[in-house]
Amino acid sequence: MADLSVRIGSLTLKNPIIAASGCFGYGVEYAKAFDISTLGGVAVKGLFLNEREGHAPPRIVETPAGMLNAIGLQGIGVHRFVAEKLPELRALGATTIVNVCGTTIDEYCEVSRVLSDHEGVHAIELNISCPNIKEGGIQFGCSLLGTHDVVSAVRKVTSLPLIPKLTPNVTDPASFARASEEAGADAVSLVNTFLAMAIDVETRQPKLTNGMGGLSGPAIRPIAVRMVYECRRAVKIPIIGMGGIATVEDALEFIIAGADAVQVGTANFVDPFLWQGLINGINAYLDRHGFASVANLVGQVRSR
Amino acid sequence: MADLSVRIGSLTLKNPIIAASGCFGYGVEYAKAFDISTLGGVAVKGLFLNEREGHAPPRIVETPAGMLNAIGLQGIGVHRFVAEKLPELRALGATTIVNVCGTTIDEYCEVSRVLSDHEGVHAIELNISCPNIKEGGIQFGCSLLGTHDVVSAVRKVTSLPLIPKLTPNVTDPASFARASEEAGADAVSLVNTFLAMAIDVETRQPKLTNGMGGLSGPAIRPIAVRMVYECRRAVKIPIIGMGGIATVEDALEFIIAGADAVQVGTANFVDPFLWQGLINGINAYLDRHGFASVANLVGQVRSR
Amino acid sequence: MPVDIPAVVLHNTRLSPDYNVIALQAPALAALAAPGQFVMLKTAPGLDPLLRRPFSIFELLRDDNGALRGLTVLNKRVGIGTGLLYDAKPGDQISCLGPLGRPFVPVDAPAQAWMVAGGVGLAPFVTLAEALAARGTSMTLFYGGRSAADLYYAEWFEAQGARLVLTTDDGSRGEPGRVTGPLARELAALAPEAAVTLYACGPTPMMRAVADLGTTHARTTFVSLEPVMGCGMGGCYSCVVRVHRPGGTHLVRSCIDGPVFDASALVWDALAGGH
Amino acid sequence: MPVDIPAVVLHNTRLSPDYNVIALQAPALAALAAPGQFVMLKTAPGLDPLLRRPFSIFELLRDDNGALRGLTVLNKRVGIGTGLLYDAKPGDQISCLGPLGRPFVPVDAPAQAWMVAGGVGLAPFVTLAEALAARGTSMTLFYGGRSAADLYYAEWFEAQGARLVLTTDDGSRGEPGRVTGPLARELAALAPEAAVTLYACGPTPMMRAVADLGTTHARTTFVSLEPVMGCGMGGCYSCVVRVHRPGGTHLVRSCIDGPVFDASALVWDALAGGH
Ligand SMILES: Cc1cc2nc3c(=O)[nH]c(=O)nc-3n(C[C@H](O)[C@H](O)[C@H](O)COP(=O)(O)OP(=O)(O)OC[C@H]3O[C@@H](n4cnc5c(N)ncnc54)[C@H](O)[C@@H]3O)c2cc1C
Ligand SMILES: Cc1cc2nc3c(=O)[nH]c(=O)nc-3n(C[C@H](O)[C@H](O)[C@H](O)COP(=O)(O)OP(=O)(O)OC[C@H]3O[C@@H](n4cnc5c(N)ncnc54)[C@H](O)[C@@H]3O)c2cc1C
Ligand SMILES: Cc1cc2nc3c(=O)[nH]c(=O)nc-3n(C[C@H](O)[C@H](O)[C@H](O)COP(=O)(O)O)c2cc1C
Ligand SMILES: Cc1cc2nc3c(=O)[nH]c(=O)nc-3n(C[C@H](O)[C@H](O)[C@H](O)COP(=O)(O)O)c2cc1C
Ligand code: FES
Ligand code: FES
Repeated sequence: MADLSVRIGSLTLKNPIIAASGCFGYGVEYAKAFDISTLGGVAVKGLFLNEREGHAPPRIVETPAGMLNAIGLQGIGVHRFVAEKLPELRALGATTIVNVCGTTIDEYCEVSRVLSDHEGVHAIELNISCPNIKEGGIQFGCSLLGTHDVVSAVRKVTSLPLIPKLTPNVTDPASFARASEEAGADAVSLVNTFLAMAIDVETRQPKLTNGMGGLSGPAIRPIAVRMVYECRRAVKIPIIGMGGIATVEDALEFIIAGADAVQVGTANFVDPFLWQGLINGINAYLDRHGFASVANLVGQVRSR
Repeated sequence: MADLSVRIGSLTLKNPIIAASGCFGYGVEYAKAFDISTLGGVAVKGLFLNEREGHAPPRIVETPAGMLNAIGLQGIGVHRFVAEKLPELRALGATTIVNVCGTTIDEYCEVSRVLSDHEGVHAIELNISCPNIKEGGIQFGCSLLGTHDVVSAVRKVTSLPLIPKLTPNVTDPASFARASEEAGADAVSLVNTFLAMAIDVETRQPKLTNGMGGLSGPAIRPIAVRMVYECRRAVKIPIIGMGGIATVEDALEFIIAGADAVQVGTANFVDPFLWQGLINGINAYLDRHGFASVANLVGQVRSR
Repeated sequence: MPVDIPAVVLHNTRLSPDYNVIALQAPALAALAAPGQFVMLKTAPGLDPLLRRPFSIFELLRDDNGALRGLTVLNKRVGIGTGLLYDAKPGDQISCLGPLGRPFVPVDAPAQAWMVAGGVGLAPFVTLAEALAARGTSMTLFYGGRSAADLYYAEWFEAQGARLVLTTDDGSRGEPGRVTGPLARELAALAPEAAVTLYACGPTPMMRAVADLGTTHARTTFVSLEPVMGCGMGGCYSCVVRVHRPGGTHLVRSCIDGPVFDASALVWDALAGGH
Repeated sequence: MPVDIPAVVLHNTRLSPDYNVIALQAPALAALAAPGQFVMLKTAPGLDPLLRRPFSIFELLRDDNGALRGLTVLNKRVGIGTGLLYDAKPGDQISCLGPLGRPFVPVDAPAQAWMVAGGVGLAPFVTLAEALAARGTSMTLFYGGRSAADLYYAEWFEAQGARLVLTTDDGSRGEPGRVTGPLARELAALAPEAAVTLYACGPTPMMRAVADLGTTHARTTFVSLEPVMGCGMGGCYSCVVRVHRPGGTHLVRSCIDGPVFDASALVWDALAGGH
């Protein structure tokens, strides 16, 4: 039995397997299916200060080995979250990572401040990378300065582990990891979805009401692995890798490329019971290959 | 029978279906399978001034709905090409588009000059976007200045239709299309492959000898369609779209998004006989939807 | 408490060039099922297609001793996944996740249950009819199809004690025209005090017409919606529909707050677009 | 002139937990096939897996009147695609592209043909043996496997008039040890003027050992390589192997310049890595 724990700033995760934001509701929805306290973490749906409707359906469309989504960050807002969902998450023993959104730096700070005042929030994942909303998000995530500014501003208002979530829609994600590290982030997570588009050739309209959407799923895995590999060489802080993970091998690929922990999103839609198998499989691999801890495997890619 | 012809600078293609560079050898290899003069164009394997070995195998690995390649631009060099392959391509009646590579601006110019002196070369596709080689290519393709410099330099030495091929590994491909247009390009083609990586978790080595490779195939199509859509709004010159096209619907999706013509690469590996079906299918669609010419369909995406 | 079962295909019965019934061995899942719930099926192993597809639980299968063996799905081929289910062979394995969603609430006598089905919308009514029959609630099935050949399983409902009101577009069986025609007449003819609850499933325009009739005639109407669903578990927010709430409307997830809704709670104009 | 045929699976014969022979209906393709050529099979419809897989043409199938019906493939399950072929059912359709690649050139009497096969490397030798038998060339099959049960089709070659020299790792049939043992002895025992051409297919180390023996004993040796192939048509440059040329070496595509190579032309050190 290898040591599966992962340290992220002041937080210690049971294991490196985290449910990805927007793919696991508010966590509570899955509690009837299995014990979500067994997960390394639960990243809940992105939250703004106030309730938000998101985009009109259709919001998803399937693509080769992937899917596009343009949910538009529908959410109940941070105040209803702490009142209605957080107590249940605490009762369930979940390691709760809250995905924080904003249209302005002030909103990011305000949401983070509210969360910091409540028991049961274990970390903040700063969503500066949602490709599906006009204002906010990506506008910070695609500018090094914007990234630095929003991360350092939020850093000032919270002592919770702070994890900026990076977009893959840039030339050099590693530079954004570096900017986040310099701004005081405890870790970075990547990748968010790839800005993409699907058109119905019969109607000649986009298949999504929003026009564009974010590509996720196995299709993007090789690009995401490359980006995690590049970031590992650019920063010392922990990296939470994701993008198309569906199997134990997929998760190991990210860890070997440089991820300290991983998130699983789209694959949870296909198999909401995959979690225990991932955790057991990583443990079995570590034992088989003689690693005392998952930490020892991080970034252990060997050149050919 | 709709008008399928496509104008690219001084060149007129029979139809919008082009074999993508590096996925169709030097064209002659497929002449034994079908009449390659029926294609809108044949983009041959990337050529440097001199012969080039490329990377050690394994050079490809399959990924979900796609593949990684790190061929490393193995090629016979422009001089052997014009001596050994071009005469055969002419005899076959192929519309030959030569994919030009270089490690310096001078090399791009020299290769283009050699090609301009020979009958049977119909256009130059300037490969400034190969992710698999250290020197050259991408170093120009990821810098707006570099793109502008190499395109305007080659523009001075050739009157052949000049088509810079753009990389998707940048934040804003449309700005590179604009830089190309300003530098005198007759058209742009996109996307080249996405820089990506696959790791064998048992050996912990990259699956490709080169370490990283370029992702192609259906997996990337939604991202490529988005980029073509963005470029269509940024430039007036023709756009040649590609990335995961395997069916008539896929090709139409790119044309509706804004591509004047399309290229097919990876899908040719799966079905080297797909060409006539694509051409007929586009024609049938145009007739069914009452378009007199494929040109009328370009960019006709309707907002929802 | 949903379960995920690698269900073996017991048999695949073709009803027409686009309809089939596929039987899945899934006792543990069947044991949990309530009327009108659905399952998420992985229509093929591997990544093509990637996502599961939602299907109403059609029949519950029992062995000779009455023990639950599994369930069937009434499948209409409209694309990739439903095409794969149409071609499924006995022995194939299809992962089956469920039961999912809010079930129908069967009414009790003296209230009557009027079920209104269009095409594949018949699917959720077999389990409802069994529940109604069990409680002795008198029931009617208003059932419309293109032609006589499309009115599958009508006899089964009759055998359960349901009164049949059939319509076909071509008049080859029952009354010619839409199923909403006779429904409108019978509702108008009802004594005001006659307690009737409407249950509808089918194309969105048809469900909307039934909902409007329910409003006009002040009868509670439940509809079972069929939006695109990415996960079926409340994880993705792809399946939202607009419902009224005090002071306005909001979007709720039809996989967990539905697929069965009180028609009067829905903002029908917002549904027009989706499936 | 390759063709692409949506071939129907006629039957699938399991030889062991990892070997099977799959018969494909493809008369037009079979009619074009030469000894040692290969086909590219789409092991499943759809995108998973995306690429075709290369397989030697094993047997040519004829009907009772001797007319060509198709071909078989000797499949060894090593991953996804070969796993799908192992599970293929009669009636399934598998796109079959070919024939592809440079064939074996059968030698004529008085020269003898010595075929050296390891494991699934037996595949290209059935068509070669038929060609040799047709021209009356005397032939020997050196055939090695893990144990007796792995020496598939040995009797078939015997029936064609081939002399069998069998070896097994566990000694359960023929001589214990590697097939290169007896091969080395017989080559050493040959009269200098005895014309013998070697044909080898199997694991790379085995082919290399045969090639070395060929060099030592000055006998021409042809090998059939099995690198990873993306297209099989010369389009992708994924399948390159290093060969000697005047003044140095270069990389050639084994799908069109091979898979059969004169062993003396190959730079064996460069092959060690790949398959
Ligand atoms: C709760 C619920 C219960 C359902 N019960 C049944 C049932 O019992 N029997 C049955 O045959 N179908 C049922 N459906 C509809 C079924 O899920 C879809 O027809 C199916 O997902 C289409 O998948 P596909 O791969 O064949 O189509 P795709 O290839 O994915 O798409 C083909 C076409 O079908 C459309 N489509 C995609 N999803 C849906 C959808 N959810 N509804 C309608 N059209 C869609 C697409 O927009 C596209 O135009 C149900 C849906 C829901 C939400
Ligand atoms: C000209 C030629 C003829 C061949 N003839 C036969 C034959 O008659 N019978 C037969 O069983 N096989 C034959 N092979 C090998 C066969 O093509 C591979 O075993 C097959 O492609 C593996 O596909 P997969 O999806 O099962 O493996 P994957 O799931 O793609 O990979 C699984 C493992 O197999 C390895 N692998 C991938 N490609 C090859 C390859 N080309 N050779 C060996 N290992 C590989 C991978 O590296 C990986 O380790 C031939 C190959 C060539 C080039
Ligand atoms: C339907 C859907 C909704 C998502 N919502 C969010 C979100 O609210 N916040 C966020 O940071 N990422 C969101 N994502 C991105 C995922 O968290 C993850 O970064 C991405 O999907 C890649 O991982 P995957 O391939 O495992 O899904 C969403 C993804 C999907 C598919
Ligand atoms: C094996 C392989 C080799 C390639 N070689 C080249 C090349 O030499 N020059 C070039 O510009 N693009 C090259 N490409 C990129 C393709 O031309 C094309 O841009 C990309 O594959 C996306 O299209 P697809 O998804 O249809 O393959 C290559 C792609 C593959 C798969
Ligand atoms: S289908 Fe995912 S939330 Fe309803
Ligand atoms: S397999 Fe593509 S060139 Fe040989």
